[in-house]
Amino acid sequence: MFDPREVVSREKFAIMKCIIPVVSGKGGVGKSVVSTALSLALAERHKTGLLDLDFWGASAHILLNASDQFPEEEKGILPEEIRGVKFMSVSYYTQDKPLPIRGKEYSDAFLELMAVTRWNDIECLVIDMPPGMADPFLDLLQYVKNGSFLVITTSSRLSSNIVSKTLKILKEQNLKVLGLIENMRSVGDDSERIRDLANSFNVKHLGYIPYYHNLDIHLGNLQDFISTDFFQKIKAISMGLEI
Amino acid sequence: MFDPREVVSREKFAIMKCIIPVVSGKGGVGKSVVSTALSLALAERHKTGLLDLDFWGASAHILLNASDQFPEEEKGILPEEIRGVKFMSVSYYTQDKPLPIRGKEYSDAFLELMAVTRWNDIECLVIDMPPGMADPFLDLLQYVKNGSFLVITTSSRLSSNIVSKTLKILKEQNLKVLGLIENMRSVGDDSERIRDLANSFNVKHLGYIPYYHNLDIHLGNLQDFISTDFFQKIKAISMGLEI
Amino acid sequence: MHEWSLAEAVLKSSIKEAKKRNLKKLLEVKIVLGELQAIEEEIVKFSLDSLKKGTMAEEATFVFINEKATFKCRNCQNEWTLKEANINEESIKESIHFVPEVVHSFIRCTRCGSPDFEVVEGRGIYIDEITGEDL
Amino acid sequence: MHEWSLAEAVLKSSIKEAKKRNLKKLLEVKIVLGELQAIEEEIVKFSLDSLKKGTMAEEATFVFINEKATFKCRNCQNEWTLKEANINEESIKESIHFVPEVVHSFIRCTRCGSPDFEVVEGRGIYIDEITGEDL
Ligand SMILES: Nc1ncnc2c1ncn2[C@@H]1O[C@H](COP(=O)(O)OP(=O)(O)O)[C@@H](O)[C@H]1O
Ligand SMILES: Nc1ncnc2c1ncn2[C@@H]1O[C@H](COP(=O)(O)OP(=O)(O)O)[C@@H](O)[C@H]1O
Ligand SMILES: [Mg+2]
Ligand SMILES: [Mg+2]
Ligand SMILES: [Mg+2]
Ligand SMILES: [Mg+2]
Ligand code: NI
Ligand code: NI
Ligand SMILES: [Zn+2]
Ligand SMILES: [Zn+2]
Repeated sequence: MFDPREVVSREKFAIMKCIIPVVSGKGGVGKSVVSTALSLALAERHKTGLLDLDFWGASAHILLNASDQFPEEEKGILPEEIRGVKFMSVSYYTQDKPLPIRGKEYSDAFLELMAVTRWNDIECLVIDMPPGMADPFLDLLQYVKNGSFLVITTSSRLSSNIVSKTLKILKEQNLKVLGLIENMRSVGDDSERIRDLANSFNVKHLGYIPYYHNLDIHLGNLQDFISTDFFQKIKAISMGLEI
Repeated sequence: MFDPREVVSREKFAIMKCIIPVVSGKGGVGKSVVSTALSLALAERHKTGLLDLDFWGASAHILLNASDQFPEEEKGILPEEIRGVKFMSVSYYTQDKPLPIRGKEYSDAFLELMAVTRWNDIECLVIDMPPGMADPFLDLLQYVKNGSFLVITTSSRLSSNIVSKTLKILKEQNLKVLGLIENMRSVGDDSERIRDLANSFNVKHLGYIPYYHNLDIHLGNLQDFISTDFFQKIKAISMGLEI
Repeated sequence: MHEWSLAEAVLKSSIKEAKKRNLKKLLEVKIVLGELQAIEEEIVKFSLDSLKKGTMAEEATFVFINEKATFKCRNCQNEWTLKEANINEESIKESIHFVPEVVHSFIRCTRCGSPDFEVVEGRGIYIDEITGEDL
Repeated sequence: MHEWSLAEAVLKSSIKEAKKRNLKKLLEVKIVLGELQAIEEEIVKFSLDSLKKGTMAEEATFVFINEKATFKCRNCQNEWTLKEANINEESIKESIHFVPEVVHSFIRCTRCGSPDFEVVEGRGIYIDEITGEDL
């Protein structure tokens, strides 16, 4: 008795040249806005995919204004292409209803999506992760051995404390870390905390992004999102990523 | 073959007069700062406990400046008492290291903590929940039948979309909802979104809390935290709660 | 027609398992189809028969076993069947066909209304056993 | 001495189960103690003997079964024992004694280093069976 989806899922990830899981451990630090902006920025230069693995708090479909139709089927499922980004999310199938599922069920849904999605020739897959260090994070470590992790934090010690735990696991598991983005920085925030955190794990501090009071009103309309300073910041950071 | 911890855990919750799970679904909206402030405010009038059930992103121990010693043992475990709040968190036992555990393991740790913690005569238990709708949320629904839920959101549609899913489940399960707190509001945020959300689920909008640029620098020192406007806002809201 | 990708998964993983067992040829693959996912047996069969060409499964027969879906509530222990769940809307059936776990977005325990239930049997596709020749 | 609360849990749940089975008296409770949690059998026994007075378990004997702890890696399938895990520091043992799951904060798969492992057996305390009289 065995599960046919495991082998193909593992293989699909293994052959990808560039996988960027956007992680933190902490919630609400900007993983979804960063990963969505990053995939849009990368898509200007590479064939790019975006996979939303936050099944309980799916957000990227809102930012991308994704269709409410099922993605096309053709020997599998073809991700919807939005402004050059091939996008897959469980939100296509929940009809925007709550998805109260336990970790074991998450793992099953994750394998299912991976087994049937045809990413075809994408060069770079950005993965938007949920917070925490439960089944989604552990499944990622098990199925994606070749990720280049992008770690998001805010300047707050409530975030850095948790992010340091994520960095500890990534480093201990010898995974590649592209660096740390310090998001939602305010004037007056401790300017050393996150730099020290990055240094202590020997990862790059990739830059600060200010707290933009009006970012939220630009979300939901893609053209609007791309015209924000936030997007330009992420685009600039994306240029320097070692991918 | 059966688990001795289930019966006693269920019973411990069942006999409590007032249980306030602080939930959202969305991460980073302020569940931990709100629940910690709320427990401190309630402790001025009632015997209050605070239980941090975010095992992956434990935060309340930082806000409360909890001890790094094990809580006292006496026919069970006695929560540490901090400024009148009886506090329990898994952080006492992880030595601030990462806790990479799956949902099934979360449930086991949750039952273990509940079975051995002696809350004694507390009148009100505030529960700080992790984001998501996975094992922690489903365990809460299974073990706590008498909760009065406090729901936290920001003004952003990225938050309201997820919070509406949480409200949907709470309402559908006929659970008591104290109301919705709109946290981190900025000038310019859509002033109707959260009010409409509250109305559509027939729950109270309990108030706005502004985005305080300097809140984070006041965290970690309890006296400092209590002197913030943020704390005063939560205290004011706590006065009006129907508990 | 997303069944094709599941057929690919079945073939790849069966061949991998066969190699692990030092088999030289695959003769039979027993595939369980869970009622919840409602996979079209004919399409999987057709896909497998065309995918197997030129592989060690070229002569293999694919046997299908249908498994009824049952649910069990973690809140009240009630058990019920897919039929009793009474899912009628086509778009919901289609959603579950793609990702069976989204059933938690659409149905509740038939006794207590809890969303916290388990799919005990009949979730989706898996391989029950493979047989082959080792020479 | 947090064992007392676990003893309370054992007694309460055994009595509840006995009532469910319409027993009038509890005669024996078989308790499994998992090695990982390192619960003091003597303390649990002592607590149970003092807690049982005046309950339907007054005449019950408490039998203890010790279960060795074993781990299995979800990443590489490696299995190992608590002894092989080699946990020496007292404060770590103590932490695990209170919440066995925090073992994931302190040990890794002995082969591949993964934190993603299961405690297959010997986690903690549970009740194997109860026997009693129905009159
Ligand atoms: N630099 C920023 N300035 C202002 N708001 C931001 C910034 N980055 C993120 N946000 C807002 O913070 C909230 C959380 O972001 P989100 O991407 O959903 O985080 P996560 O995916 O980590 O939970 C959203 O409302 C988002 O619009
Ligand atoms: N009203 C507010 N103004 C400014 N910052 C806030 C406010 N409320 C919360 N924060 C900050 O937002 C971050 C997330 O809060 P936290 O309580 O950890 O959220 P959660 O528990 O929901 O993940 C923390 O850094 C916290 O200090
Ligand atoms: Mg997100
Ligand atoms: Mg804002
Ligand atoms: Mg929190
Ligand atoms: Mg700040
Ligand atoms: Ni199909
Ligand atoms: Ni003890
Ligand atoms: Zn039920
Ligand atoms: Zn291993």
